[in-house]
Amino acid sequence: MAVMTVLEAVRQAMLEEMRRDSRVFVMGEDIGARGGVFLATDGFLQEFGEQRVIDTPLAESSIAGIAIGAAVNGMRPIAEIEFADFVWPAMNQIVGEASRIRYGTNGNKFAPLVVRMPYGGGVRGGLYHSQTIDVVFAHQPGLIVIAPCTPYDAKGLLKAAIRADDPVVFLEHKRTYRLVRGEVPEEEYILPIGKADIKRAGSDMTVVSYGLMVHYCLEAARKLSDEGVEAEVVDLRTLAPVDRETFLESVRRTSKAMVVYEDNRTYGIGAEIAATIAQDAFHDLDAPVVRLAGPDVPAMAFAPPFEAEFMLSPEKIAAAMRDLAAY
Amino acid sequence: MAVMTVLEAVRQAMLEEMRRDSRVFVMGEDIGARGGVFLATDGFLQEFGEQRVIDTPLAESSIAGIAIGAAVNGMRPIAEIEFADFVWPAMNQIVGEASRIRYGTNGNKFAPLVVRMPYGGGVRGGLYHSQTIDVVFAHQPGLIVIAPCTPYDAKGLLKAAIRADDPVVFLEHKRTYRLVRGEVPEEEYILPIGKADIKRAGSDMTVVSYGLMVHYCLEAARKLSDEGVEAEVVDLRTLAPVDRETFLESVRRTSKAMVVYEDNRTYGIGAEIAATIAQDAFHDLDAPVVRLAGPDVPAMAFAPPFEAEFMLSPEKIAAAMRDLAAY
Amino acid sequence: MPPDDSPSAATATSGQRVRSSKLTRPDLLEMYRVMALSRTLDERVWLLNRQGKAAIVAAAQGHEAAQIACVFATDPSRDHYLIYYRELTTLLAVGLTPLDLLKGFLSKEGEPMSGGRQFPTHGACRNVDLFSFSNVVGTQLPQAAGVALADKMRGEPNVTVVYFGDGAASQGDCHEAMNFAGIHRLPIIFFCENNRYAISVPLSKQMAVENIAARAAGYGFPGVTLDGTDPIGVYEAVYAAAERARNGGGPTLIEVMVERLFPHTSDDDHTRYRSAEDLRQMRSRDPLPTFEAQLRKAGILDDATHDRIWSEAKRLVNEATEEAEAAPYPQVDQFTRHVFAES
Amino acid sequence: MPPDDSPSAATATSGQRVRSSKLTRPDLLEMYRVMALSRTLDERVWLLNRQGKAAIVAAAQGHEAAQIACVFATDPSRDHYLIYYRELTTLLAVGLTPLDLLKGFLSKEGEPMSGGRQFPTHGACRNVDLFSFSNVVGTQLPQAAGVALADKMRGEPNVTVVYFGDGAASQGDCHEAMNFAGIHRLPIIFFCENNRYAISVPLSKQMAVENIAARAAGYGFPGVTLDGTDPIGVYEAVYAAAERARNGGGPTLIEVMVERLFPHTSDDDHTRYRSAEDLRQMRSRDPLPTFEAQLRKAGILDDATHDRIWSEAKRLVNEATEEAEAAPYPQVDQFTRHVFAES
Ligand SMILES: Cc1ncc(C[n+]2csc(CCOP(=O)(O)OP(=O)(O)O)c2C)c(N)n1
Ligand SMILES: Cc1ncc(C[n+]2csc(CCOP(=O)(O)OP(=O)(O)O)c2C)c(N)n1
Ligand SMILES: [Mg+2]
Ligand SMILES: [Mg+2]
Repeated sequence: MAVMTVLEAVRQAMLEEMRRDSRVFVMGEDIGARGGVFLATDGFLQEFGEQRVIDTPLAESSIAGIAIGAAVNGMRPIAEIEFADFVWPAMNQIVGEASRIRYGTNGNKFAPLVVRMPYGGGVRGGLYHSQTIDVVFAHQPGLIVIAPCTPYDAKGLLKAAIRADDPVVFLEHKRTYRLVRGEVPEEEYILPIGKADIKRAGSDMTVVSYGLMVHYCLEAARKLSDEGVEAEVVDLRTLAPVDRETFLESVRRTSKAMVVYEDNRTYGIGAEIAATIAQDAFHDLDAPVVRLAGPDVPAMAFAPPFEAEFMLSPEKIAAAMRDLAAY
Repeated sequence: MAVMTVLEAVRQAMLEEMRRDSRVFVMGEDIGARGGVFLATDGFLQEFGEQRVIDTPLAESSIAGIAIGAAVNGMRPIAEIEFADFVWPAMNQIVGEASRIRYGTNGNKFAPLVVRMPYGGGVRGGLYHSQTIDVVFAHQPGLIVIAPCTPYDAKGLLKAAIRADDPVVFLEHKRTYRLVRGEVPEEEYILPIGKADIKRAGSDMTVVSYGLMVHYCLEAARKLSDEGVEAEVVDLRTLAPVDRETFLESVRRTSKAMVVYEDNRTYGIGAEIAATIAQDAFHDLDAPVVRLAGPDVPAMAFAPPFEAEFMLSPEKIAAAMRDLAAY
Repeated sequence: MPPDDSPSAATATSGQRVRSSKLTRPDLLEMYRVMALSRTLDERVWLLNRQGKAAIVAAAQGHEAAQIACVFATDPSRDHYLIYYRELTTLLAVGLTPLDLLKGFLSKEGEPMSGGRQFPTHGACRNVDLFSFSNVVGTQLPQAAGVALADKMRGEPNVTVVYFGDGAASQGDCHEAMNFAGIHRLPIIFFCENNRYAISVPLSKQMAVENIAARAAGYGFPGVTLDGTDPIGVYEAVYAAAERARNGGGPTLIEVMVERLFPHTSDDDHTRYRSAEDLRQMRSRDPLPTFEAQLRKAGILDDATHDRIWSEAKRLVNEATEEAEAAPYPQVDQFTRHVFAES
Repeated sequence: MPPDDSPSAATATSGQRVRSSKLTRPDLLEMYRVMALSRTLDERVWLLNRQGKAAIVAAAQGHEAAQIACVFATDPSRDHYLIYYRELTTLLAVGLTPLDLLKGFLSKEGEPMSGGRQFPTHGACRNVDLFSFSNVVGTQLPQAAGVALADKMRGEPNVTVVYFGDGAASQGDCHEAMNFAGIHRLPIIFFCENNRYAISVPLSKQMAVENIAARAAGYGFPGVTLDGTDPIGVYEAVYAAAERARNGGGPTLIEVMVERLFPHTSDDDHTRYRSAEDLRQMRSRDPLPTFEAQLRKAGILDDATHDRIWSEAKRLVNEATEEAEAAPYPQVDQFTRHVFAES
């Protein structure tokens, strides 16, 4: 096993797939000589050349649209959006088009593209380099939406995404890029899309999360464990199609549920999870499903106190867990 | 009281506001000589001239962006997106920009624009003229999102939207345009933004909905009434900021709740409503919150059997009400 | 008009071409036949709309000459067509039958492009690489650049033709697509059917310049404006552009000036926004009588052939109408299929 | 360079103008002073970044001459400026102080543009109509068209200047904004600071043409490419464009060729993608020494004045740094305010 960061896992997944399959190529802003602003494609230009490592103009709608066209015509494009905050101009192509190609052609055509994007806060990114943009993708049937949080998951799921015959939005939390390290097998592996993962077993409550927040939940769970409360932490990993069985099964065992997400609270990812639990595990619940999320302000602000106030933290999560345990 | 359609109410609201305030103007595709594809601005060009009735090029991102700029510079633009399905190219300007201008300038600037758009299915619109696009707006703090369902509400809320000092997305269900008629006072009135409305009182269950589905819920409620079940029907009217108090108060009385929405089910508007009820009225609930919504297919398909299968109907809603009543 | 039975093979440098740089007399007759079939079918679907049977129709009438020329100058057996929604002639030219299309207009079982899920003429063909995924104007342009890019990456000398209107040219996607195509010298033809209106919005409110072709200079490739009622002129320009594209010469913007002889769609009433004078002028630019006169003058078309072509078109459309009307709607259980890959 | 103490009032046809078509000697000295202040401040904030105090910096070094000229040729008391993120000189020129800006870089209480919510130099000014709402490149262009449209609707002869880079020119929003501005002959100046790079992407991968100004023809208004290290040339072009805009003549695209003397931002390392030769050439196009030499040659700047300007700049920046560093962060309770109108 090698120990590596999330960023390195992402890089290796692409590298391996590009070596394996000549249809796979990368495109996006600054991914060539620069190796990407986060260096996810560092060295790619040297290895694969300008044909398969395309520095695009600054035009996100076309990045997505061109990737769609190339995918429909037999290639396996991996398009990078430099920051998730800048994906909005491409929403029409991703949410409006890519998601409906298979359906709208009755299966005559399909678009196996991957759109990767770094997202999330806690990096002093201010309003436009901190956004969590996920529910808009996850709400659109026909799109697969993946948001891994460990190097192992990132590599195995990105490889699966590249091989998938459907459009995939692949969300990489910026803060995990260099912060989170973990073991990754030397040999090739692929993880299944659409399967949540129990990152920590526990019997007192179920905490459902994804992305950076999983790590915060795990940290909070360790604190609570010292206090005698064992929280089970479920990492959704795939946001759409979402794996309801795993977290429902967990809640049926623990009888208490909490959903933790970084994004603005209202109409966010956690609403669906909470509503599902409240509906399908209604009789198992000993307490209302708790939702912990970002506040309903337009985005994460830049000054350190603002950012700290917006972001959840292991402490805030631990406090909520304590309350739920005591309910 | 005059009896009129939703479409006529929308038209009159704009007409009155344009007569009242010279800062108000309309812009969009085909709104001039054509009077709009639905005729919402019929006669406006003749009355107000080309300066205040601007036929724009076919370019939605700029329609929204220009409206933002004009609003910031003292005007009150009403931008029409011809069909909600075509708003995706403008998402960056509406969701990414308009919503954050006040916040991102610490209140130094604000953007009082209204973006109107016809949405919704049941009109043989196929994949790209039937979409319900609302959660992406409603999830973004800083945007007001209104979705009226009667002529009275449409007029009073559109006038309020035009006068509001914040960006408003105003969603008009196409199927209600000519189908739904109702009384509208002769004298001027304004309705409060952010207030849900109990469209039918009842004690056996609370049904929360908005748009065309409110009418279907009312029809279903009438059927159920014949069977001795009285459903209370709450029309959200404003999707964001959403009025939680009204439906929570209702659920606390009725102890049973159902949320009905036309859009794809997963991660839709109803998830937030159901999650809120399940959390904040947990101890009042005698049954799990029921969600009735569109299926998770990429969009409403064109052939009549497909469309009928996608759309909810008074019959489908009545059946679900019956089950909930029997729970 | 130089009709010629002996194609000069010299310019057909790459791969299998259906036709040469000069149209033969049979080619010209075949073009006329498809145009007549398109016109006949178009009139029929408009009628079916008025009878309440076809929910929506966007007539291609007025665009036939340009559309047939563009397909004839390219190769449906290997080229790619990202079409617009006003492309009845294009669809017939690449090989769809009146029955295929009528099933689309009536959304009946067996409709080949989307299984009845989409508006008529939307979806994708199975045998020809022709598609139109969405109704969202402009999205096809970057997608076409991507299609062409894939061919270029694999070294396949195919051409991508992307169709759009004068209105579509205003979309940001149009700019982004042309810019990218210019940078990468993609094998693509931007085929703009300029009919001077986007629904009701006239050119003067769509752009401050006379011609969309003027934009090509800003993207580093040639742009031309042609009379779209002249199928031979359009054929030659598209043929040359396709050859250049196949040989690494990059994109061309071809703008054809055509008339939209009918309202935007069956939901529109163009008398609300077009003057009587404008409508009169428009009618004078119907490509069918013009081309017919040309063919007659050149001795290619006589009364007998003319009548045979039109009566055959009518027969085909009649039979197809009958069959399509009799066909059932698609099975409702089909509608949850093809959301994701079926494994 | 024709410095002149007596402005010709003839061309100032509309409203209150700060300056005339010809720059006076005091104007030129003042331009130099602001450029020196900008350079000094820029160096300071880069240092503060390296000290871990300023989270992010996008240096304006190399763009100073073009930026100062553009503000001097317009009227901050009434014109509108939709700026880009590399606009330190522009911000100083319209009246922000080094302290205002340093508070932005350190996100301290009292920061005037966004209250510390946004990246440095983003937000909006209170006294001047200058703003930069977002980091999403390109969005400012249609917004600027809207700002100009509002003035035009009210008949107010103000000019809107919208700033963007060579990278931003590729965005769909750029096309849509220029197209609309052309159609409506809006009083707007599209001010493109072309520094040949968008982060690491060079012009050759951004567009297939030499100059962005070439696009203006496709929108029906003039476009010019200027040497952006020459403040007098830029001044004259912007002045003329502004006059034309005020008098109903419509938009102008002014492209200034400048150098980005530093990496894209403090997070970037341009040696990864720029050759040694390219970096050497870039350094030779620093506008400060060039302008200084011009002023000295014209007898406008002598050693004493030069030293006074630079030591004064240093003093101002030192004082402001001290004050900004000492200032507290904004109060956390501020952060839920201004989501909606506060009634
Ligand atoms: C993005 C988008 N905006 C608006 C529409 C509605 N619409 C459909 S066709 C059309 C006009 C298109 O005009 P043009 O490109 O000139 O094509 P034509 O119909 O004249 O052939 C409009 C505005 C749409 N389909 N997509
Ligand atoms: C829509 C969008 N995409 C990507 C980015 C990331 N980004 C920030 S600046 C920049 C390059 C801009 O280049 P240019 O317009 O030439 O301006 P310059 O930095 O050279 O002054 C990029 C790609 C962004 N901010 N917004
Ligand atoms: Mg047209
Ligand atoms: Mg640049």
